[in-house]
Amino acid sequence: MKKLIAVLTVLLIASALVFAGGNGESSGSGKKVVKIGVYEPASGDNGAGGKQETLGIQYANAITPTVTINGTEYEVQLVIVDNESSNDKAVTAASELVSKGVSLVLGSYGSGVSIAAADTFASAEVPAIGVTCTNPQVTLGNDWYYRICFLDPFQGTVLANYAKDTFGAKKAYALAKLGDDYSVGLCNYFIKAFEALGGQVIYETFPEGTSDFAAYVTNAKNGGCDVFYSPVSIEAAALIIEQANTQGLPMPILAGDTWDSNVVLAAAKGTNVSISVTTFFVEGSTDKQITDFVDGFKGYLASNATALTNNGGNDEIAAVTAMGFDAYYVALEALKKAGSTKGADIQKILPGVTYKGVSGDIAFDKNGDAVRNVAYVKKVDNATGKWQFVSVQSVK
Amino acid sequence: MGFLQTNLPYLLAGISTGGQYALIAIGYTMVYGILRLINFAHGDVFMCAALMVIYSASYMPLYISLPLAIVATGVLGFAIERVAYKPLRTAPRMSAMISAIGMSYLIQNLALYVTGGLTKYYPPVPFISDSIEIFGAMTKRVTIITPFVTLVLIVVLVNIIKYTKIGIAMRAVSRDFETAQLMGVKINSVISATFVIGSLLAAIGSTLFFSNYTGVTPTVGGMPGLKAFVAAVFGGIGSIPGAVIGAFIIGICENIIKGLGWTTFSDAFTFVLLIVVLMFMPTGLFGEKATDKV
Amino acid sequence: MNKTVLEMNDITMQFGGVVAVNSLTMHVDQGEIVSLIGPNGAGKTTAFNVITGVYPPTNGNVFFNGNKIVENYPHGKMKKLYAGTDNGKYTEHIEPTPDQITRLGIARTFQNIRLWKSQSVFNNVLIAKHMLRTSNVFTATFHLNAAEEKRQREETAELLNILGLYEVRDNNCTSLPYGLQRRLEIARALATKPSLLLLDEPAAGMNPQETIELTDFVGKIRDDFKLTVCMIEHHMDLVMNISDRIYVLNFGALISQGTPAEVQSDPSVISAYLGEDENA
Amino acid sequence: MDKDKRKDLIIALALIALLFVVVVVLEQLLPRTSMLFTVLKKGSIYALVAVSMNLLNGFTGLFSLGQAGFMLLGAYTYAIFTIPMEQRAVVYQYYDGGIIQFSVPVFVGIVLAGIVAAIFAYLIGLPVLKLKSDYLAIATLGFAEIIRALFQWDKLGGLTNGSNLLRRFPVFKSSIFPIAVSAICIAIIVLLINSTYGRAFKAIRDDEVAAEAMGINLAHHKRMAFTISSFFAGISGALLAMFQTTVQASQFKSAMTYEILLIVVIGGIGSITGSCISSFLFIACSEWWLRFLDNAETYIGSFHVPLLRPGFRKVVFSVVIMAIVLLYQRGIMGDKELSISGIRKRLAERKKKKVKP
Repeated sequence: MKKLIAVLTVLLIASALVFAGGNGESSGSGKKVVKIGVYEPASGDNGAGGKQETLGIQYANAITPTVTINGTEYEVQLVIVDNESSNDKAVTAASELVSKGVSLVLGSYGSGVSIAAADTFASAEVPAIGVTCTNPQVTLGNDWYYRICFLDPFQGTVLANYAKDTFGAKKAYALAKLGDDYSVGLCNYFIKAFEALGGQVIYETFPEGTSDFAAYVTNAKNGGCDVFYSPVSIEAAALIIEQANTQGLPMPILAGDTWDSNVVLAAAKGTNVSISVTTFFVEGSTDKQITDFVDGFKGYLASNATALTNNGGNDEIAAVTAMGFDAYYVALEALKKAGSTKGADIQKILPGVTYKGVSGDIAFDKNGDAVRNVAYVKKVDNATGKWQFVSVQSVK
Repeated sequence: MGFLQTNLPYLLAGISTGGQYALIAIGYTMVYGILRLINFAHGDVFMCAALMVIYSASYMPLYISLPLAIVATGVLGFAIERVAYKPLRTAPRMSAMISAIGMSYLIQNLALYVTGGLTKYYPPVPFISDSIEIFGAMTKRVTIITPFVTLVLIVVLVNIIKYTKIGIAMRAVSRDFETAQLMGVKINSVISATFVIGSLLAAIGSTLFFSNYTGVTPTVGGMPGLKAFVAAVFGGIGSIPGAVIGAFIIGICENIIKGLGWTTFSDAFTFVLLIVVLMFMPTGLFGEKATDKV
Repeated sequence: MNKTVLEMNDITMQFGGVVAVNSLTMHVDQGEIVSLIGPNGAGKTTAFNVITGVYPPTNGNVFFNGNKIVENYPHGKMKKLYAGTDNGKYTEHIEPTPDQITRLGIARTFQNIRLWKSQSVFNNVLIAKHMLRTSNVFTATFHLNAAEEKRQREETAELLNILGLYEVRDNNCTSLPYGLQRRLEIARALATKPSLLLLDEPAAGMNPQETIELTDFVGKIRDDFKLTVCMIEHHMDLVMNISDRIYVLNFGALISQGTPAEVQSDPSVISAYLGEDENA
Repeated sequence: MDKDKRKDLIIALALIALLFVVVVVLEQLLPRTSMLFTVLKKGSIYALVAVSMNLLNGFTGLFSLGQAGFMLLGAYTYAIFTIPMEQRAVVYQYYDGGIIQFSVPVFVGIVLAGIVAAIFAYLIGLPVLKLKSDYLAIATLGFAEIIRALFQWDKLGGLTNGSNLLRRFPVFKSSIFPIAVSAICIAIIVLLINSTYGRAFKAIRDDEVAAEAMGINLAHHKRMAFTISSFFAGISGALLAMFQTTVQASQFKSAMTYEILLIVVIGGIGSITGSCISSFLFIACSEWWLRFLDNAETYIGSFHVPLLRPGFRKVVFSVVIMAIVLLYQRGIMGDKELSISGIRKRLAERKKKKVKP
């Protein structure tokens, strides 16, 4: 019996090796293949957001599956790997991508995993384009990491201004998740900006795995705060909204780009919780490029059940999906411009790549960050469970 | 705002989480009492119970799916024992514990696979999920109900253990495994019963817990499970009243700590409390003093 | 008269309300073989455990070679429960750990054999020599103590040779027959170079032949290693053959003492053992 | 017999040297990015921490679940003290460059990592090691959690960077480095286990009461084992930091300890070679060999393989683990060691069998 099991195990492992080896070869169609790594969380705290971002990339890949580099048509193959939203899985997930021979990498949703993997990409000379990782540390001092989104100091300041101007807030409650670079960073910049505006902040953190937010909401109430600022992952967001609704939180909730998600909409629908977020993309535009994207993507969801599930079960478009969509085209631009599939060549020309995407114009500055100076503010319509566009904000 | 209105929410949240921890902790402590095994998979059984409610509730009304899920959880507990622990009855204790850790891994990963890594949301249970106001503090009705449900269940359980045949057998087995076996106690059915009871209580605890905190992820059982286990150790592992008291103490303290603004330490504090207690009472509050016969 | 090696005064040991040993006073002189007998549960092993520091007595003290090594008086929870009289003679808490006692030169064996089961016969004895080491963990790890290691190995081999265990030195200790396991326990105790050896039922579970061998063996090691021996035993022929003096315990209390002949004729001993098989 | 031993030792050393040569050659031949090297790096780091845990759980019989905490201490110590001066302002951006204003060389950092972990272990051991079996386990687990929370506390931010990542410290490129450091550390542990102290640890494991009665100071030896084990856990933490290029307290969860415990048990409690083998297998399975199971678009010919989608790898992996735990209760190696003399004996037996049909 034991021997049989042992033999089976060995066979399994051996077959795994064969598979693993056979995976990296070119596709059956005979076309040349260029691989783009998709480095996104599919599970863990940021799983929902990561999946929506991946969807954008997959949709873009579905409508533009080839790219012409130096006159040769290449088939674009996405290599998707799950970084599990966890900084300690980040390195092996990144190594996995690198070992599959990707030309460049897109992602990740969540700044922590991006920072954690940055050196792995750099040392393997694979350029990475961050899609929605907003923490400054992602690109700072790393020549191989670029990004197409705005940064936290900007976003934090926008939110601080918004809290002050729109809600007349004097005291804010800021809540971050321990060990999460995204929320801790965003809180930090918010606090700096808000205090510069003469406000006061109560800053608290919750440990990973928290599902009981009752005490935090109570703390905000008891502290006499005017806004509840909590740019955390959407898993926590849903629980915070639930708890805020239960306790009748008497102040608006403010959050960053992560909260631009249908999970938040679903949680807030039918409640009295006021929620405003800053984000990259607004659906309601009449621009042809944007309406094409919106309609096309909704059609894509309708025809693809898995995609619909990954989008959270409805066809509300998250900003991260639009960003993922844009990121894919930026990657194609880079490939075309470089005229090569080698990472080092792509990295050389990346600073000069520009693209007009559905989320606006994309160009890189000397740090490798996107040149963006506007953010959209959206608000939840509690009755319909849809986003309401509020304003375009920028910082002078 | 009055003092009561300010601080009542913490106390309420504390008592209610305490009650939920208690229901999980009983499973830990009963299994430990009988098998001397830390059933690491228990927290995941708690999570599974919630997932079963979520999935079944989309096919059938809640008044069917809830009891069904609770029963199914009992069956799950039974199955886990048969698959993962029974074959290791004579193996060293460490093996059984590793098996428990492996089982916990398996359940979490299965849940990850099934849910696709996305958070699932617990359906609102009518009546107990509603918001109510007491002394000016807003909370869900479940918060108020939990301690009472917990106490009722514990009274029932204690009576089962005291007076029914299976209960007496359980006590016999936990006092002396070998002798009970020699005296004709059907060890396997006693152990199965223990797992089923523990899982049923965890399922009820999960209903109460997730009605309050609705997000269910594959790892959501981890922290409550660990804390319930700490509660069981705190109260003296093997002792049911100990586990319950320990759970309430931990639930309340944890929320007070959060209320004081020491949120970074809300989880760690549980362990500080545990270690302090163990320093002075090495076998917990009500644990039996183990003396090594020389 | 020979010098007194071990002296127990007024030793009482209570576990909660249960009095395991009640006001036991006894002494063992240099070179003697003294036996401690009594029915099961009389408190004999408990007396050993008090001497070796396994638990502190509730009351009383123990002297070894004239030095006080254990002393305690009723305090804490025990103060209320204490059954005997607290005459105020004992005022110190001296509660050594078993290893400290062993370092003083008192070694013991166990009633239920407690060898290190995963280890070879040789290692069982060698490990017992660990406490005599002068090397620290650093020098030991990096073999800077080779001379000491070599010496101890030689000593171990010699000891095994004397006790007739050398042939089986590489066997796992659990593979030995029962009698040899008992003997190995004694060898292990001797490895710590004791001056007082406490044997807890060395003949338990042995057949008559083995018991007779043991009788000679105990006498031999006493002479060879210049030991004083204190022994708990149920085999009466063994006890009567080799003991210089005997103490008889029943329900924790001393009921008789003296030479084998004196004890044998003591009516209280006979009544304590009444109904019990002498050879049990 | 002594001659044989020496011969075996030489063969073993030669094999290890050969292994290094093979790795060096492979590094030249294969692309540097191959998963093989990732597995070798991480596997060797886990081998070290698994062996250090085995020293406690397997050889001293102390059931401790604090390993992740000591790795955390090692990783942080290494990171905090080796981040180059010019990078500190960037890393400690919220804390004005941090309070430590110097940096030490890599090797000093690694040793320091071990020392800090050992000091903490010594202090924690004073109260905790009196506890028995499961109580000890849960108390050490608790301490690991407390340490984790402490390192995330923003009041200590000047030192630990709060809950944020530490990075930009020197890291290794070649997989030779972690393998070599681990090999040296494991060799030291092997020497320790074979010394008189190692034998005393085993005596404590086999029978605490007898060990104490034979003059072995329990408290002292347990503390020693605990401290030494943590020292090496700290070093492996430093290596892990170098492997990951970043450090963050939230990585060192109790799940990590469970993982290490699984490796120890799968390898065999009380077997050093078992721990080493199983850590490489474990890492390779979880990170490399089973990855294909996550690929939903897998076809064999034109047959779309069902069930495969992200997450399936982990399900299969945990089933494999359960199968090993249930069917090989004593692990791959039991408490035996893979040794040259053992293999020689086996071969000799086989020859004998062949001679006498």
